[in-house]
Amino acid sequence: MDRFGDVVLLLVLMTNFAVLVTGRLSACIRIMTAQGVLLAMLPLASGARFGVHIAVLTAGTLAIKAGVLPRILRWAIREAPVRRELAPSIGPIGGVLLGLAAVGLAFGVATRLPHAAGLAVEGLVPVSLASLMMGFVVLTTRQKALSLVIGYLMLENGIYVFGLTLAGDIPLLVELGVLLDVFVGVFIMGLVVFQIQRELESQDSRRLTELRD
Amino acid sequence: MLLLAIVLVPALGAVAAYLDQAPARRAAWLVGCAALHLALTAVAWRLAPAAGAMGWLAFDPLGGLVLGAVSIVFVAVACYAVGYLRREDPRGGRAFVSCLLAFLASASLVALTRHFGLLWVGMEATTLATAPLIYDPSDRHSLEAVWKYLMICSVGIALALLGTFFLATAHLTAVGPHGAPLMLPDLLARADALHPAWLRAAFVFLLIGFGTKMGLAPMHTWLPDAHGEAPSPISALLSGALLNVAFLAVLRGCQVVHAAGQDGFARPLLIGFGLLSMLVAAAFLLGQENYKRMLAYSSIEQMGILAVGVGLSGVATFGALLQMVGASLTKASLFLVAGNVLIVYGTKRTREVSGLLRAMPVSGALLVTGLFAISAAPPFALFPGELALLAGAVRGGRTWIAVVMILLQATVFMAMGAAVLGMALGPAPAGPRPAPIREDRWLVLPPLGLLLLVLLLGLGLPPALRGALAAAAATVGGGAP
Amino acid sequence: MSLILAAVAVWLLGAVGWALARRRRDLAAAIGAGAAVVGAALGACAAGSALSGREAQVLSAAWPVPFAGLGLRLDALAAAFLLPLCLIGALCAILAVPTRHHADGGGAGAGFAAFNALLASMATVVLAANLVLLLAAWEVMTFASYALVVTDHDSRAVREAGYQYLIFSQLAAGALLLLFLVLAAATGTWELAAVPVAHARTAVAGLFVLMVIGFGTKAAVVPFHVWLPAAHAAAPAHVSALMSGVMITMGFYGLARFLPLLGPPSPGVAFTLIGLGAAGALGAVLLALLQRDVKRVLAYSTVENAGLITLAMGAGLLGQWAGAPELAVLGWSAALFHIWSHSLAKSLLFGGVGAFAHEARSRDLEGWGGLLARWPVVGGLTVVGALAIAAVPGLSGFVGEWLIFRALFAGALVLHGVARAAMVVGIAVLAMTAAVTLAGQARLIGIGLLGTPRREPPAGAFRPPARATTAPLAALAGSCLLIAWFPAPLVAALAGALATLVPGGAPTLVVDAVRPLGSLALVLTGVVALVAVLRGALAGRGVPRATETWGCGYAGAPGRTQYSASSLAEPVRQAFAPLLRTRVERLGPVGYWPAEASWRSRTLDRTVTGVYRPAFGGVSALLQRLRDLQEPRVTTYLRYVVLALLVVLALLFLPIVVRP
Amino acid sequence: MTASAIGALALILVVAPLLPALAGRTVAFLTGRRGAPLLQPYRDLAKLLGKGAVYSRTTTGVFRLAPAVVLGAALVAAGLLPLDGRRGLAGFGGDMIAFAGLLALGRLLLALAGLDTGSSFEGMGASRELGFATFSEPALFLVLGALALATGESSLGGMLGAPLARAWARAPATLAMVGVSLGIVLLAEASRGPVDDPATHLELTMIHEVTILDHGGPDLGILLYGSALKFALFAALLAGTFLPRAAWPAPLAVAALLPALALVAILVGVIESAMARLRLVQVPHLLTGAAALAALGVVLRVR
Repeated sequence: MDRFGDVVLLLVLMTNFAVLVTGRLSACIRIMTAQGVLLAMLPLASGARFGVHIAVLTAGTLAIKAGVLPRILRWAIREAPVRRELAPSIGPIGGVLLGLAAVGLAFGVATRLPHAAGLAVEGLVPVSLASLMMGFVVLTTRQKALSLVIGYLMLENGIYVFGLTLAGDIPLLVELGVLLDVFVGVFIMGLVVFQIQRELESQDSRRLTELRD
Repeated sequence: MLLLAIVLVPALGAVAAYLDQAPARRAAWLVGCAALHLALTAVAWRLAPAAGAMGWLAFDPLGGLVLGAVSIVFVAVACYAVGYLRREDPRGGRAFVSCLLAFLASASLVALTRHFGLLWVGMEATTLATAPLIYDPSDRHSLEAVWKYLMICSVGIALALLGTFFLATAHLTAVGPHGAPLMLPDLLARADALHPAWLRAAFVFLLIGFGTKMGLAPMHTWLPDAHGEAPSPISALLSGALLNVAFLAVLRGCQVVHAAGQDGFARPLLIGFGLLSMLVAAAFLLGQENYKRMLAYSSIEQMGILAVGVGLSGVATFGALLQMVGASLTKASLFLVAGNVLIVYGTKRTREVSGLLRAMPVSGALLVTGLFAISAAPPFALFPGELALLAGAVRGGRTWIAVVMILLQATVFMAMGAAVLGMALGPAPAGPRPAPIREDRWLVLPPLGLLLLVLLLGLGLPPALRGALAAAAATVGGGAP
Repeated sequence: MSLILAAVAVWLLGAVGWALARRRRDLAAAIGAGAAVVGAALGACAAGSALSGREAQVLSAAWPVPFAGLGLRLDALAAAFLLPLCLIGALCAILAVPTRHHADGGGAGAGFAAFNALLASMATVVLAANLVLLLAAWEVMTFASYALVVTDHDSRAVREAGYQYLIFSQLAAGALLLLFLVLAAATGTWELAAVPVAHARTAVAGLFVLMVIGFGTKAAVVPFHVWLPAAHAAAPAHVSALMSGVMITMGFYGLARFLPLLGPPSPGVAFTLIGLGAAGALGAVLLALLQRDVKRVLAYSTVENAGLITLAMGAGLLGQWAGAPELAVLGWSAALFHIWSHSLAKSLLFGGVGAFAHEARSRDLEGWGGLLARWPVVGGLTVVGALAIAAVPGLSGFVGEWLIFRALFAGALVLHGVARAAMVVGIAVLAMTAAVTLAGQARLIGIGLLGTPRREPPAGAFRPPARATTAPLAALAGSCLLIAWFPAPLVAALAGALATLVPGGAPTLVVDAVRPLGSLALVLTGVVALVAVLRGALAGRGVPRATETWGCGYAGAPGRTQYSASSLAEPVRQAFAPLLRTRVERLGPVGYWPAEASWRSRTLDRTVTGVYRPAFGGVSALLQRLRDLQEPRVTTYLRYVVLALLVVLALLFLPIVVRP
Repeated sequence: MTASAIGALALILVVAPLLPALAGRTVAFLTGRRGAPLLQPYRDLAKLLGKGAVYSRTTTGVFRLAPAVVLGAALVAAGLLPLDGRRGLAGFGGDMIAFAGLLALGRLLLALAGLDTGSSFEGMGASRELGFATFSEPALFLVLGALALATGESSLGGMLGAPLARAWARAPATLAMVGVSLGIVLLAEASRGPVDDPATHLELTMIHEVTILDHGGPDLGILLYGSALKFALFAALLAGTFLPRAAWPAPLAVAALLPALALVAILVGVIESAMARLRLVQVPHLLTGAAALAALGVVLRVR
């Protein structure tokens, strides 16, 4: 199973890079859908004993991360005419470079960290840290409201991946609670993004800078 | 069972209030659930029940303090909301009351749970429950506020989730799969065995994550916007209850770290963040032109004080907890009064408000009293709190911290005093209504009650509360005076 | 003890009782004033008994607040401050009744509520044996007095004065807080220790600085006095009378109570006090001479007297350090006596001048003149107060000043080297201060009350004064004379307090020393009366003719051509010009047919322009720089979060990560 | 309360009016005039006391009270001074402070009376009186301080009594400076030239004269006598400093007062005729000089 798991993790990284390079929002959403599917596969790959727990987790992940969230995002920007990221503070190249740096750092740190006994997939920790950092890259460099939501999703997914290392030890209830929170969170974010679009007739979050002292 | 009820009553109330068609009855639902919640909390205080609900919930002094403060503040806000709903149509429409109750439910969950995972779930839930209350689709400013609130807090909370996972890893890596990880008792029991590196990492992420929610600089940026833009009862709830809940989450982390004998690295972090927050708050309070943002920054300062107090340990922690209780009540009442001012004057600009004492005597008097209460002046509850806090600093041989804090607080008092007294004093504004206007009881009594409570606590600390404070302080390495 | 408790209780009741009669202002005022007077009477009895009592009356009860305890201690020293508090408090309460000054929502009662609260808190300050209680009472005192200062908060000037007062008080309270924290940490108890604990030299210095800031601000010790002139000018007359007469003595009580806790007196402490006192006295009295606002004149004179008291305390400490009992006893008794005499005289003066200002609807000395003729009784009493403040023989002020001089002379004789030189310098400065004080009071009375009016008072002003105005002033004036005629008994009464301050000192020495002053005052009064009678007999023959003042043949516009207050002060101002840096704007006269000429001079307090403005400005500029960093973008804010995370992680983990 | 003290007091009270006249006579002689007869002041006093009183309508009781206070204070001050070189009639420890205080009281009432008339002339005079006192007062006290240090005493009786003779042997320099400084203070306090000009007829240049411009009849008489007495007191102080007579037999000590006072008066006259009147702004400088001199005397005794 390890190989399978590693492949999936590799694909997850790839999707993250894809988000970093592409500027078109709809494309980003599609990529996140793919990432959702991959994440749903991970519990199976994580080598934890298959059971109700894993099954429910897989199903829930698939439903929410690959199903609902992308819909919400698409709905949020349905009125947005311009769907390109405008003037990110660093271009795609810079994004990729930062991403690479993130990956390097993540693996560097992860290999030095002491690990729980019998961690199925070695890659889980570094990949999670990497996608966490890449999520931050998106969050701190993109300007459009929806891009930030996507960045948040990447971050969240990274943490989710790390959560899988403990798949057996975290009660199902908590896992589901986490999923639910993410769902509601993104739902409200979607609402707000939609409203931002209405109000500003653009996704540019730089326009939301009126509250200051 | 009782504990479960404390969480479920508001939750079910939220559902019921949403389903109830008649808008008139929603207020009833709100006040009813709030009162019931307060009653249950009181019972819990008396019985101090052991673990309930499969050991996921439990009542300990630390949680009890926060729960009590939250419950009291919520009752006040609920009563205020009755008068408030008569004037303004609520944000979030029919969901308004439900969101309020949902917030109460999640806050109670955070206060009572013993599982870090549930703790996290509850924290995130508070964010999500309050966001719609700040959010007013028609108002661009509130849109911006809620946007920043959501993004920054969600990111912060996400970090906290990672921290939680780290904590579990610290447990598994060192102890192996014995006992449930993330259950507070098990963690405390095996604290000394926890893997130090993971534990530290966990604490850092918890601190930054929940610290974001708590409003520690430099993660505080969302707070003034949200508190400034939210309707006054919500601001009161945010800074009277929500911040303390977040603080509790941080304290839980401290609890584990302390049990693991790892205070050595945690304390300086807390002190650093605390002092930084105080400094930032002082800087932004000076010349602050919006009185709601002013109150928000003063909340940041309060949170900084609490962090420093916990970081100092010893008596200081006791003081910090006492200050937490006092500050939550005082700040809530101040925000409610600010709401009254906003209703009458229709502006948030400090400069455009004057003559409160003449125009609306009760609210004006409350505002001035609140100013003195929040700046830890005797005979209010924050005074002994601050005294204990500073005494801890001096006894610990860190007089410089006491000096810095006193100076910063003096600066804060200068700023807030200039603003508040400028609003309160002076001739009554020449308006259509003759001064003094009659003030709605529902809008005046709640803040009055809160301030009275602060005063009473300052005049005499009930032994029960004092014991609880001492016990709670002890769990994070504090001591009683 | 029960008496004083009853007094405090009555005051507290008075502080809340007015609420019963919110609607009926007169009843509210009656309740408030009545409570103040009754409480004062009880307190006076308690103080009187304690003044003579050898050992302290102690009461301590538990107070369920961390560190705090309801510890009260009434010893001779406390009584020495409690007695004037009660006397003047009662009289000021009566003074407050006729001047319907309380215009705001709460009505007259609200003012009396704060007034009673102020009395109660001041009494508690004097009595407190627990540091927390003391601090709490101190703060309440500040807030109550603040409320009284901003009584007329419709005026912007009043609001600003009040704010300034509040800020300085809070800074001082911060110093006190720190002082108490350190003391408590050193002694391990929050009870007010009677015995000093050994501190390191640096610690002593730090604690002393904290004391001077904390107590000195309230006592108006230069350079912490800047709040006082504005606040006293802003407050209603009876309030400034109470604040200036009694509240500043609380600061001196603090110093007297806490300085011994520093351990054996050190020369540094003594010389610092002497220096601050001398410099403050001279500087303040010069400023008093140059003020136009009558109440600011009095306020600066208060600062001057605070300086004298500080100087006396310093001399006493120097004596204790040098082992010169005579100097020690003289110095401390001078301080105590001057506190008493100044309290009485200054509240009398504030009451009288305040009444005049209220009638004239103006505090501008240049607009006054000839008011004595309108209100002979009040005017006469005011003149008595002015003479007492001017410290001329025959009135109370002189005894205090004489004691200070006496102490300095004694010090000059017994001390050696620098200390002796310091004493002589003190003598010279004190002499100059006395002369300027004389000029200042002559200016206040001569320009303000004598001569002819420069501006006509508003119609309907100066109706016959209420008895509630004249009676308290008369009582104060009488006490000024009484103290001057019989100083020995008062000094004897203060012996107990003196013994607590100067252990092993012989108060009888002072009692004997001041006895001749009493007879001097009596003889002087007699001789003057004799000459007056003689003169009356001579001038009485035939009816005295009344004419114009001889004006060199020019008798037009007598009011406008009088000597003005500024011109009266001009010689002194010119002599001290480099010190005062007065801004003078003069216009004309030019040409053969000068159109118009004007001359305006303004002297600012150097401590404000030179110290406080720059300091506060600098701090706020610094914080402004921090504010400018704000860039309200969500991405920027998120960067802050990441930054914090990375910094902390780096701090914690770099050593761990690189470890294999 | 000795006979000699009473005698000396009586003597000085009697001869006080002579001193201004003597000084004036000296000036006249040195400027080649004959001048007024020595007894003229007594005639003037008699005349003034006989006159009726005239009062300005603006004046109040203060104006009428002032002469009594001025003279009364001067009389009591005279009682404190050890005129017979032994001890004052009512001397006590620290009486020198009272002495200064009494003179200050006189000054204050004089100024108030001047301001009471509401005339700018009197205001001017009062302003100058008060202003110059700001500098003469410290000088006087430094003189007293130097005397105290030189003699080790803190009462006039001691400073000018027996210890003074010993002090002259021990600290002549200090006492000499004290004497000179005291002389300058005398010129200012007794309002003589070069500080004031008693003979002028131009109000703008006067100090003491203009302050009492509006007084007439008995009031003026009393004030004139009071100022003469003040002059005499300072003269006695000066004489006492240079001429410690404690050791002399009492009658001689009292009798010696007369020539001593006369000498001082003549000296004052000489100075007045020798020196031009100072510009008013320069008076403080002169007095500061006096203070500095006395301070120097003190410094010599600091050890």
